[in-house]
Amino acid sequence: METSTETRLTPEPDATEPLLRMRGIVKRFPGVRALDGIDIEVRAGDVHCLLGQNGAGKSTLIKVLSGAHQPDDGTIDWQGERIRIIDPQAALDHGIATIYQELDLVDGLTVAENIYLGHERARWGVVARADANRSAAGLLRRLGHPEIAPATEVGRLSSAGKQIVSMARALSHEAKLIVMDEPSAVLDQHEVRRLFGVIRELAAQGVGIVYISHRLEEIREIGDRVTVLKDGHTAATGLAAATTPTSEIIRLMTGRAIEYAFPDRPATPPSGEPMLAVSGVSRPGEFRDVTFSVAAGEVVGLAGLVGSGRSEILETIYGARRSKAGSVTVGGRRLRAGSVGAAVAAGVGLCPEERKSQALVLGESVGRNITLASLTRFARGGFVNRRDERRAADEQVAALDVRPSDVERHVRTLSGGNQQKVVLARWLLHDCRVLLLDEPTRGVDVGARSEIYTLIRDLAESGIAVVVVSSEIEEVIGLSDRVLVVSDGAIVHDGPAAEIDEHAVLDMVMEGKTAA
Amino acid sequence: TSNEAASVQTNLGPRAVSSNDEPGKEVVIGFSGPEADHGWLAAINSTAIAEAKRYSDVTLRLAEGTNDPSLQISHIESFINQGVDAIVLLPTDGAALTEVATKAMEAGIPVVNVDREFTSEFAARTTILGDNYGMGISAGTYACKLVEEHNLGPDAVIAEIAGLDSLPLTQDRSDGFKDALRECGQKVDHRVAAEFTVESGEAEASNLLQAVPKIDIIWNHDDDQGVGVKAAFDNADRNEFFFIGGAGSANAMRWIQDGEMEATVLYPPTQAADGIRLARLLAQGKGMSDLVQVEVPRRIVLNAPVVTKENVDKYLPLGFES
Amino acid sequence: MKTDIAVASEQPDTGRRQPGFAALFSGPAGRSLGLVIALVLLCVVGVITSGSLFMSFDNVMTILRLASVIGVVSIGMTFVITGGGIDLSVGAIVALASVWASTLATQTLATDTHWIVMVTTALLVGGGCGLINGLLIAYGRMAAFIVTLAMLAGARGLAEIIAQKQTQVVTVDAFVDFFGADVLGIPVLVVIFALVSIAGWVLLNRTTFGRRTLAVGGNPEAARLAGIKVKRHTTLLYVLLGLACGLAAVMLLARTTAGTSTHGLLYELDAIAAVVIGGTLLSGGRGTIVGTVLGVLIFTTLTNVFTLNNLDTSTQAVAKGVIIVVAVLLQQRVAARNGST
Amino acid sequence: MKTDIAVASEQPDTGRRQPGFAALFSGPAGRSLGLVIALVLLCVVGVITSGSLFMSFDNVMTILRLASVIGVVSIGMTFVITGGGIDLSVGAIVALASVWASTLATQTLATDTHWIVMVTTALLVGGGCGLINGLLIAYGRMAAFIVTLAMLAGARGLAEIIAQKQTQVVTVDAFVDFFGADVLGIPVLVVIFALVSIAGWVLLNRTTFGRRTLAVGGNPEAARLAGIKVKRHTTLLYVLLGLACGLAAVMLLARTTAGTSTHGLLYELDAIAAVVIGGTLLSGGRGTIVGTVLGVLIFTTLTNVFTLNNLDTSTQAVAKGVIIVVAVLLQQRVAARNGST
Ligand SMILES: Nc1ncnc2c1ncn2[C@@H]1O[C@H](COP(=O)(O)OP(=O)(O)OP(=O)(O)O)[C@@H](O)[C@H]1O
Ligand SMILES: Nc1ncnc2c1ncn2[C@@H]1O[C@H](COP(=O)(O)OP(=O)(O)OP(=O)(O)O)[C@@H](O)[C@H]1O
Ligand SMILES: [Mg+2]
Ligand SMILES: [Mg+2]
Repeated sequence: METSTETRLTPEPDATEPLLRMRGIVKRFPGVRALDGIDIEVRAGDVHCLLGQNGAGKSTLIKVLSGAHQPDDGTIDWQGERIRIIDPQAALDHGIATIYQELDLVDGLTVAENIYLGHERARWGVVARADANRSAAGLLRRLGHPEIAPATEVGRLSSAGKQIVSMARALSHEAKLIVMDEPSAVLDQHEVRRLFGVIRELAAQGVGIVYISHRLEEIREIGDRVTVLKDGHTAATGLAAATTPTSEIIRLMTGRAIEYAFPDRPATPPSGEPMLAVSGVSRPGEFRDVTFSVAAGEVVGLAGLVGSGRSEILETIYGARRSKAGSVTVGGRRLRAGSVGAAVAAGVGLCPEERKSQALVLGESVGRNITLASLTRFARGGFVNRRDERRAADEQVAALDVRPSDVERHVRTLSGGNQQKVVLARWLLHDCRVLLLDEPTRGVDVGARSEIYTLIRDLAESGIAVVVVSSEIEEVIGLSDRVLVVSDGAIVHDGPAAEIDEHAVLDMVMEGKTAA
Repeated sequence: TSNEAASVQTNLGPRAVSSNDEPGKEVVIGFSGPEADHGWLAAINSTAIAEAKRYSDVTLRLAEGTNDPSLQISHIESFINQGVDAIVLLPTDGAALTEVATKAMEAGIPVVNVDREFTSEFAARTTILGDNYGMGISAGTYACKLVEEHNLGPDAVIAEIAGLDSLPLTQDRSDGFKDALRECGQKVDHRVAAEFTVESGEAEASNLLQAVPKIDIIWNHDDDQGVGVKAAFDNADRNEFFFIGGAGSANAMRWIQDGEMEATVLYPPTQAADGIRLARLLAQGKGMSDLVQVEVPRRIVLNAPVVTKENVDKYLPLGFES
Repeated sequence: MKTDIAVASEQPDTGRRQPGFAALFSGPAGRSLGLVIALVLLCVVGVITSGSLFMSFDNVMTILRLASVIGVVSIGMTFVITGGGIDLSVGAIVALASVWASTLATQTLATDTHWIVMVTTALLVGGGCGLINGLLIAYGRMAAFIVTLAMLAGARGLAEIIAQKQTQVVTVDAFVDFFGADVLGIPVLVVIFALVSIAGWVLLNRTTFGRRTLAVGGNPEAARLAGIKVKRHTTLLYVLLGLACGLAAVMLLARTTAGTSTHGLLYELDAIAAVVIGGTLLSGGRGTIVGTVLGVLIFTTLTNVFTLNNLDTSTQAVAKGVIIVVAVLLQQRVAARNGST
Repeated sequence: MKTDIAVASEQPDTGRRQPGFAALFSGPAGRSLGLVIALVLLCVVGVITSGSLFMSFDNVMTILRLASVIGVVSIGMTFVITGGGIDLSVGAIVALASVWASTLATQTLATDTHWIVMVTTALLVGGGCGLINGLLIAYGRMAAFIVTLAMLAGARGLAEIIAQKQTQVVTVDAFVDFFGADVLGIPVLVVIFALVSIAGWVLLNRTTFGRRTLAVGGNPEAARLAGIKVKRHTTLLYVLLGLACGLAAVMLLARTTAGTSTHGLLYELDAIAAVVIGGTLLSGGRGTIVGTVLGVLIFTTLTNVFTLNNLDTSTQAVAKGVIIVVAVLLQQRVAARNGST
């Protein structure tokens, strides 16, 4: 195995022959036709964007390409040759590397071991650890993250850190085609910039890229060509990313025109007694002296870089982490520190950051996941009234447009974006007084996204205090009445959203970064 | 009935008192037996301990009871390391313990084998055998007698509830039973194996009663599991057969007195106590005072008499509370 | 274990229940259809080889009575395993409870007052052991395997000390009479088993407690963040199992008319085997009472058929191994065809 | 079990290893520091209560020789558990291998040729059983618990049939002489245990096989997507454990000079207990050979100290239960302080 960390330059293939051509790909799951004849062509050196609503079949398509799923029908041509990809190893052997939507790392292994998992740097079966660590460090440096030590256990990294490691792993394969399934979902703007730098560099070397994202502005920035999937069909393919109007893309995806805008803020900002008051809350090493309050009916946004401690702040307010100092009061009553039960009883809900590990019981049905936090509401004397429960779950599924709209289905089989909606639905059902939303639109498509925005605004108007964390600064500003900027574990700004813009926020977070 | 902390010791009645009982040289005796997980083995242990306590000159070292030969070997090894004066050993498996017993003998420590024979002559100084095969023979012979007395004919239905089937001693008992039955033209028509526990006795007997609608004679290897076996009989309201037990627990003897059991074949749990006594004599270089010869004999085989209503009063003091 | 999950996830989840005929079996019955088939096959073998003997009312009652004790324990075990735990100490707890409830002191008190004293004692001992297990596991953050292994050693040792390794015969006639009796021809023990099964089914499938058990076993972190008191709930699960063990001890006392430290030997393996064969996931998050009951019945019927056929114990063991594998494979194939994994 | 994971995740990771002195123990030794302390405490108790007897070379060798057989099995078990599996059939496989390798036919062949025939037979039988386990679990998609439970019944039954429930004495002197010998005063069995431990450590911590085992146990889906042949790897793990059982059978044959179907009784519990106490996660994904070896040594030393002190068996059982809990709590606290969970 070569020790070079550089991706090998592939000889420019015949210009007319695409790197990859998939034709008529069909993939059925019991009860669903996830892919119903997809066609796509990817050229070497191109950044090919794959768009589609939640559940359109994007992840399924790339899993067929990576050998994780076997297609029921259709052909794959790779560099002009008809191939069958029987398992993930076969895909890697061909030079197709994949960054999956759901983080696919082994927590118990180190960063370097994860990067080289399956193609370890070894002699006679004995791993060359120093060598692997050195190469891993090189890859991480190239991705702009020299601070991630190759010998760290991956379980200790934040989601963003894990995403970086996943990317380093894809790079380590010296692939000719790299598939990225929503890599930017857990990254902040700053990180996305760096990612784009790497993508451009790869494309310049002739590597083909398949890029999936729900953030349309990214497509325009990085993409060369666009393929739009809708309900398992190819709605359009080969569109020029630069010139196709956004409205056209949205129409192709959703079949309707969507006003991609934030709902109006109330003319007079809500005020009065704070519903949620956080004062002097600290956790050494994570954040310090966090003080803010949210009035009933107010939406407060937390902006900041990945790793700035926003998730920890929310989890501490919620009692999932015990604060070492300070107090949290809801409706004037102080919450017992470190007790989720007390927070939930007081009407606080948390929509956590990592849906798979923190929020969903994957083996259970959509309906049961939605009602999990509100079970007592449907129970009399400990017995669950299943009709009421079912009706409530159905209502939420309809309201959030979860697809398929079947509450009996296992959450495991839903697409990523639809899983996110299930998490949201749980807390919408819970009659909260305070709602803490950590990245509520992560992986959610444009259509549903604007619905969620409207929902959040509606909830606020019904008298709920909402706190939103998002890595998209535009979203924080657009959605909130008030914006808090978190930098390195401290709140550095607290002001009305109308009086601040994206650049100002970006400056503040970066300043904190450089100052620290 | 058995809740009083009964020890066989107090029940043993008059015992031989000889000059050998005079305190002699201080000796340390190591004792290792199988896991005392049921009454008979518990009685083996308690009688041995009680016997050792009778002598001011004996210090007893007791190893954890186990059914794992490997672990028992290490117990004997530590006895050798400690330099005890004699070892009383009831092996989980005679063959498996032969090697280490030989090692002890070679180290000059006399080994008294109790109940389960070694495969080498050189592994034990003295062997006290409870004679499992003989126990089967006694039970079989008694069954033959019943067949004849009650005119059960050649088609008499005879069932056997064995103990833990993977142990060689169970095989020995079954072989003896089979061989004795053959003498009178009978055979075991149905056989199940319990695990020496009350619970397994009940379960196996329950199933057995279903399998055979009418039984003439049942031999149950072990009176410990007999409590469960008896419960199964009572549960199913079945008593058309002669019920013969094994080992001779106090419970069984009381049943015999009350006419709820025909007989039981004695397998005294006092062997280890005898072993302790002999080990003490060996370590002190004494002989057995009732024998003319000056040394302890190499081999003692205990009798396996049948206890019936006629003679139960004589044996009741020997019955161990299980 | 994780491997199973991994392998399972390769075959796509069907996700949705099919309509029509198949829907009939897509509920708990469907998931257990393979087991029902296995049990029926076993009965057919029983009838063929032993004729009317096997199908006689007495024999069926014998099977059920033997199934009842381990059955009650297995139902308790279903909850613990569904909640993501494991308990190796059930047999030892049964032994300790049986011994404690049949000491001379307890029996004397029971004779003077009422046999309910013995039942209460057994339940308290069982529940107490379960509480210790639960507290150490949930609040002491220790691995369930280790804690209950320690309890296995400790409880059986204590039982031996209390009973002095002797069999304590139950002399409280009212107790034996009550539990040894029949109700409309059905033994009381079997009635208890049936009641516990129904109660277990309702508790797991129809109450908030059951729902929370599934959530705690399926994703404890998510359950915690959804406001469920995971530690308290986990503790309760072990207490529940402890109580089941106490009840089993009472039933065993009645069945064998004796309390001893050798009661309940290897129940841990038998109970876990019945639960897992039944279809409850050993990694937690999915549990089925119907499956557990079927699992218990399969094992007991197997032994019964073997005995009726006078099979040698070694052959029994080999046959048992093969039959377990076949039953589970069957169960899997049928389940896959029915579209529920 | 899941619960443990959940609870653990409530205390935030300390994230970064501490510099200086503590770093010394943050490697494998650190994770096992609590166990080392427990073992040392145990030895101190041994010395105080039994003086020089305990520390004598002979006594130490006795402990090690006893530890060696179950130790070899436990090291194999560490791999299976780290890989997300479990094996209940180890004891039965040891019994079957010991019986098969000591049949008259095998011994006659061995006498005519070389004792290596017996070793090969034991390894083949062990490996074969492991292969069956592995294939059924990985390719048959069955729960490891069930498959190996079936193997437990089957293998022991087969062993009984082959040996006809008799003890087969080893008469091949060369075999007994070789394995019963000493190397520089150290018994060959202990040497084998040491070699297997070292080989196991290297295999788990320094080879691709070991890394993949961790991955397969920690996140089988991720391992599959990384191109690892999860099924083949899982199968290999069980074969490896089967081979370890075969080797253990050879050692047991040498130690007891006999093959019987009762060899290896309850090894499954002992081995799993040693592995889990050692710090390997029962849910897979983290394994430590050093911990396993310490776990085995703690259990055997415990027994030895008990024996030297003439403790009654029931009291031993209770004490054992308490000591297990205390040792693990100690281990946990020390690990938490050292910043490695
Ligand atoms: N293992 C599975 N079993 C059953 N159905 C599945 C499975 N995986 C995916 N599906 C279904 O296939 C369809 C396509 O899912 P896919 O994950 O490809 O969507 P996606 O386009 O990636 O959506 P998102 O943007 O939300 O990630 C969905 O309806 C989903 O429910
Ligand atoms: N389990 C953990 N152990 C140690 N450190 C952690 C752990 N989880 C997070 N951290 C650290 O805490 C800090 C903040 O974490 P986190 O990434 O969740 O912040 P955030 O502002 O919510 O960012 P994000 O946009 O990813 O949600 C980071 O330095 C991260 O590395
Ligand atoms: Mg997707
Ligand atoms: Mg966060």
